[in-house]
Amino acid sequence: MNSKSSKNLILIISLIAILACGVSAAIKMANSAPTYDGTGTDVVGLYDDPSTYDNSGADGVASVMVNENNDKTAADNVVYSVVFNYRGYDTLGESFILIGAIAGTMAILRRDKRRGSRKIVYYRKPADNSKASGAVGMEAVGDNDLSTNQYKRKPVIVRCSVSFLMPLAIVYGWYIVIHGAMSPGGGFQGGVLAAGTVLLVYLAYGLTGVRKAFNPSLLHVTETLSEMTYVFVGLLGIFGAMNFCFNFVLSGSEETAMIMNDAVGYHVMAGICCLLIIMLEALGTDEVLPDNGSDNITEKRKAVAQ
Amino acid sequence: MTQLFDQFYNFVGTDINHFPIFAIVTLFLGAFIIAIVGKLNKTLRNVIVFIVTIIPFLLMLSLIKPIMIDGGVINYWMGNWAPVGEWAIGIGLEVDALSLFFGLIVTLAVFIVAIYSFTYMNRDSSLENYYTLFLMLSGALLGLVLTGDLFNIFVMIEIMTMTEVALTAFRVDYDGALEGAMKYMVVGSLGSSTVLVGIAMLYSQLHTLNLAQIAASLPSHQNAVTAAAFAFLFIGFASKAFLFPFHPLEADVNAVAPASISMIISGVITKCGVYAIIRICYILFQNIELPAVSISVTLLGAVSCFICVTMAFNQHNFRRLLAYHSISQIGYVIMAVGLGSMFGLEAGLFHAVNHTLFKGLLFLTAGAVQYATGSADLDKLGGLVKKMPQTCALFLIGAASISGLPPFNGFASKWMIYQSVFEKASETGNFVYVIVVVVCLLCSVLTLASFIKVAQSVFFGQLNPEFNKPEVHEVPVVMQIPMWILAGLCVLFGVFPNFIQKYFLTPAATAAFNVTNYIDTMLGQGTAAKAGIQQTEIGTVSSIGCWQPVSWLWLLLIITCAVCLIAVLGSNDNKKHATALNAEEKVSDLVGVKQSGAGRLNNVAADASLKGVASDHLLSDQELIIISRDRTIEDEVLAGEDPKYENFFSGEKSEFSQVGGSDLFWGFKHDMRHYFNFQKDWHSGNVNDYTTYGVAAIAVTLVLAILFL
Amino acid sequence: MSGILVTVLNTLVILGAVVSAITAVHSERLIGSVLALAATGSFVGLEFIMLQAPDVAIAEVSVGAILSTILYIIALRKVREVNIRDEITKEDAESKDKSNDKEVK
Amino acid sequence: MILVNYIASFFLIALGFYCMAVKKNLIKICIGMGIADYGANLLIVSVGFNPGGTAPIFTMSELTQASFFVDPVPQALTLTSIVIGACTTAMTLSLVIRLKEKYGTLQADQVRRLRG
Repeated sequence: MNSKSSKNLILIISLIAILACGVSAAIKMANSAPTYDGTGTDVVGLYDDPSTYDNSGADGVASVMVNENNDKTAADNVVYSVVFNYRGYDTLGESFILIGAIAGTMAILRRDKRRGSRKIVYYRKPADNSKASGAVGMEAVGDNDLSTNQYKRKPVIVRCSVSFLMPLAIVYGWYIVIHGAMSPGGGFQGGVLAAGTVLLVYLAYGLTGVRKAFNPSLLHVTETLSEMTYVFVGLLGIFGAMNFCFNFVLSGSEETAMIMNDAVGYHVMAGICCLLIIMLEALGTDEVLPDNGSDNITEKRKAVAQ
Repeated sequence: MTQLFDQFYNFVGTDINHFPIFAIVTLFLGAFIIAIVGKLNKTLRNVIVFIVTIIPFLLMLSLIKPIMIDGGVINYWMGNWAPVGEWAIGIGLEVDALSLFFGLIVTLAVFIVAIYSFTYMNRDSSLENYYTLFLMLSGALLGLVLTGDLFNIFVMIEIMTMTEVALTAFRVDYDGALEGAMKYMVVGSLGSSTVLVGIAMLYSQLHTLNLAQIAASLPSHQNAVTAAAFAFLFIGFASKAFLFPFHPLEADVNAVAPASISMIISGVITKCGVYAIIRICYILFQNIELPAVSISVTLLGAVSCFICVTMAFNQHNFRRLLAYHSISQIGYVIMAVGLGSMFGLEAGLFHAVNHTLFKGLLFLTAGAVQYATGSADLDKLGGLVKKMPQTCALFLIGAASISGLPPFNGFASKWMIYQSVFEKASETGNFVYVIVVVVCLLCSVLTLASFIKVAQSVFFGQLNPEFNKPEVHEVPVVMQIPMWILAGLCVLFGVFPNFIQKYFLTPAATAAFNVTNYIDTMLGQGTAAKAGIQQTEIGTVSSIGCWQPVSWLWLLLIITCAVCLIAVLGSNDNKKHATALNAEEKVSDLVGVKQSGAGRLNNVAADASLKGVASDHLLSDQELIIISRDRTIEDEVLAGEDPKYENFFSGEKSEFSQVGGSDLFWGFKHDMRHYFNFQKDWHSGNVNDYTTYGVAAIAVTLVLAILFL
Repeated sequence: MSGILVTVLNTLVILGAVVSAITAVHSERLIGSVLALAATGSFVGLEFIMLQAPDVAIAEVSVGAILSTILYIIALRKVREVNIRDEITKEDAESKDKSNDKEVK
Repeated sequence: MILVNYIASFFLIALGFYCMAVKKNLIKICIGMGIADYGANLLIVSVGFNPGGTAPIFTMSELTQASFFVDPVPQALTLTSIVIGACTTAMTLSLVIRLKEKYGTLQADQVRRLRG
């Protein structure tokens, strides 16, 4: 038996074993008690009078968190307070991952100067930047007919609707960020939605528009600054003779978690904008497709798809 | 001096609890500051990196007294979310002696690498990204060893994986950098997914994420789900330590990453995997005492050790060779950790720190060689001792340490490992441990052999004319300082092992066994007793394991003197005799013209003596001509494309080894060619295959865990 | 009654996720795979709403179904462009590679 | 109801592993990583679910005396895991872009200059 078929055999046997073990564990897990059995908790009572809670019958960390939520934090959304209060340190780590991913993507996709200067040739140079051309529709990727894949001006209806939608997208994203404390949402989800503006600009005005509208290095710096704000808010707890990430402002609906939430919201928005711009720049650093290149594209695509 | 210390600790008071989080946050803040100002000024950037790497090291050093010597445990609840009742709702940092031991390793290595990077990386572009990623990697490593929360471990592992991939691919123009990064990304994400699944399964049974609380409630909740969770967590962390089925990755990653990052990967990241394995086996699940777990872990270590040391034998790239040796040494550590005895754990920890020192030293010398010559190919290098004498001396110290020669640290820890395996074998009477001892000794010999080969082909022998240029010279002093620090530590740790054992190893190993103390410090006194966890008997360490370095040193000196004396006195006769012997071999091998590669090097010397031997053997001149002709034919064969010499493999296809010539152990390898060809099939360099091995490892561990736990 | 309905709905959503995941693995064309992956993300997001996790559902849909799909599409576009350019200047690229080999540090 | 979720999530994880181990195309491998990630996320959220519970938000819906919450902790963990998944995807795709430039192919068995 050669090594290739034995490798396949090993793979199939292992996958079956993993599935079998997984299913047996799943049956066991489905029969065990839920991680948080909240049937005994009076949530209405907790909401009306936050200080009346009883932790003696707790059956998990979640039980304690729900009981203490209204008393010790200012948020109505328990997930929000878990993310920013009880486990704020994890959220910090999560943001570090985003910064790491951006720095890593920048490092991987960088073009050194000695490898030849970057040449960007546009098919048709825009006479006026406000009517910038050079847009490539996203849908062109899935489109078989590449004769449409010319750098031509986007229809006016797209540009108009994007100008209409863009403020809406930003406002909606920030609405979700700021209302995270009382409705589903929070820094991360809203930040991603607000970062969609880059794509809107790209759809309507192409890479030129994106370059005009956004400054990636500024975005990177400000996102790092917002992350430092998070860390400093955490460190303030230490200087208040308490521990890291301590919630030292707590009155009514105000708490440090709000600052952290906004910092994470801005951080995620700027970070994902930055990520998208880096990827789009990688797309645009090349020369425009030659016209005669469209013949062998279909073959090439067949080769790309396995 | 002690007064000064007392004053310091009095001044700090209970604020010492903040030190671990300060150490972690300093590194991360440094990364942010570099991201902002790194582009502006080179000097400013280096100063910031220096400051933010030395501060955590000093903080960790200052924690030695309260934790290592006084035996305390720092517990620190983020945001003052102290446990309510018995439920730990917040994230806690939990610094016991074991964590601090690994924290010291991490911070020391990071500090040394930071100094080394200042010069080593100065030819690259976009360095602010390099330092950002590097500092984030170090912060994640420190956070991983100091944390007390299972999910936080996962987050830190993910930061580690992400930054490590980016740093591996940092030199994008370098051949294979992207490929190594891609392989690590794929298989690393496999490991991360398994860790996540394990965490989810544990949470579904225990309803908590705090390590101490899991340790308290696990013994009463053992079932199939926790067994499966153990398997998932174990294999996830094993993939981070690059144990047996994951070992090709380390070679791929280390061969292409910048040498400074190679030191971090092989010296620290693997240690973090070992740390996590110790954590889950000794404290979380407390199942290392079970024979099934103990034997499996020990065997895993032995298998990693053996396979990697034989794989290293074939390598023709300096750094790939070092990478395989790295896993081989990690195999030793895991072997000792799997014994589950106090002495075994001490030995494993000692070897872990020694491995960081000597493997760091070797990687840095490899980086220095690459910095000076631009090549890491063992076949191209040679004779560099004339050009880089200091680097050669440093390399010899590292090689002596890793091969376990007496006055250096490798010998001390390997001795302890043998001793502990012997003890375990005599205690249990299990035959497996006897095999493990044999494998251990064999691997040690093979390690020595392959380092002799490296020394011969890099630093001694003929100087490649390509490198006989004035540009090839000793590396700058900034790169030498960190190497000398590491070399000094290698010698120090080897000469004073008893000191290290008393102040570092015994507290760390005791902490790993002292589960009740760990739980009680975090969750309040009496929690462990309520959960039904007994104080485990902490075995006393018998003194046979502690060797007497001074007497060994004397012995070594005497032997060295004797050898030198003999060499000086009988040098002429000796030399003639040796070459004569060599020639004699050749003549006797005349029938089946099979000449060892090593012998070919001596051809020039042998020619002179050949006539003499030939006359001894009463060979006519004609036959002598035949010999010479055969030799020339053979030389052509060696230089040409004889498939016989392509049995062995390493690195890229373009660098396929033409075995022969410079390889000292060609004959040995040729005899073992079936084994090596088998290994060649399985180490195919295809990422799909590596994923397959990972999946198979998960399946095997799962089945074993569900059957035996 | 509503319990059965919820169970059936839940099973349907789960089935949708599984089927689209299988499609993503086995699709012939990469763009089809990517879109099937987006569908998987949407189904998993829907399942999160069934599991009473609206926070996660927002994140999953915005990331799994939108952000990563866009990243994939950008990468696919880029990969195809490189493909064509490589063919034009293949010799050029080879010589570049060789020079890279030499300037190894 | 929960059993279906558990089995489906294990199936998704195994499917992702299968995709990573069998498919030669690097983008397919990346897709496999994404599928395994979805499986793990589904598993965590399902662990925290309690049949009949409502979302753990005090102001979201009309809460009555009889209503109770599902577990909020796994949901918070999943949020973190989703971010990590997105970052992994971005990194892998940028690697794929550069690999394609360098090696001129996306086949995993041709991208293997490092071996042995």
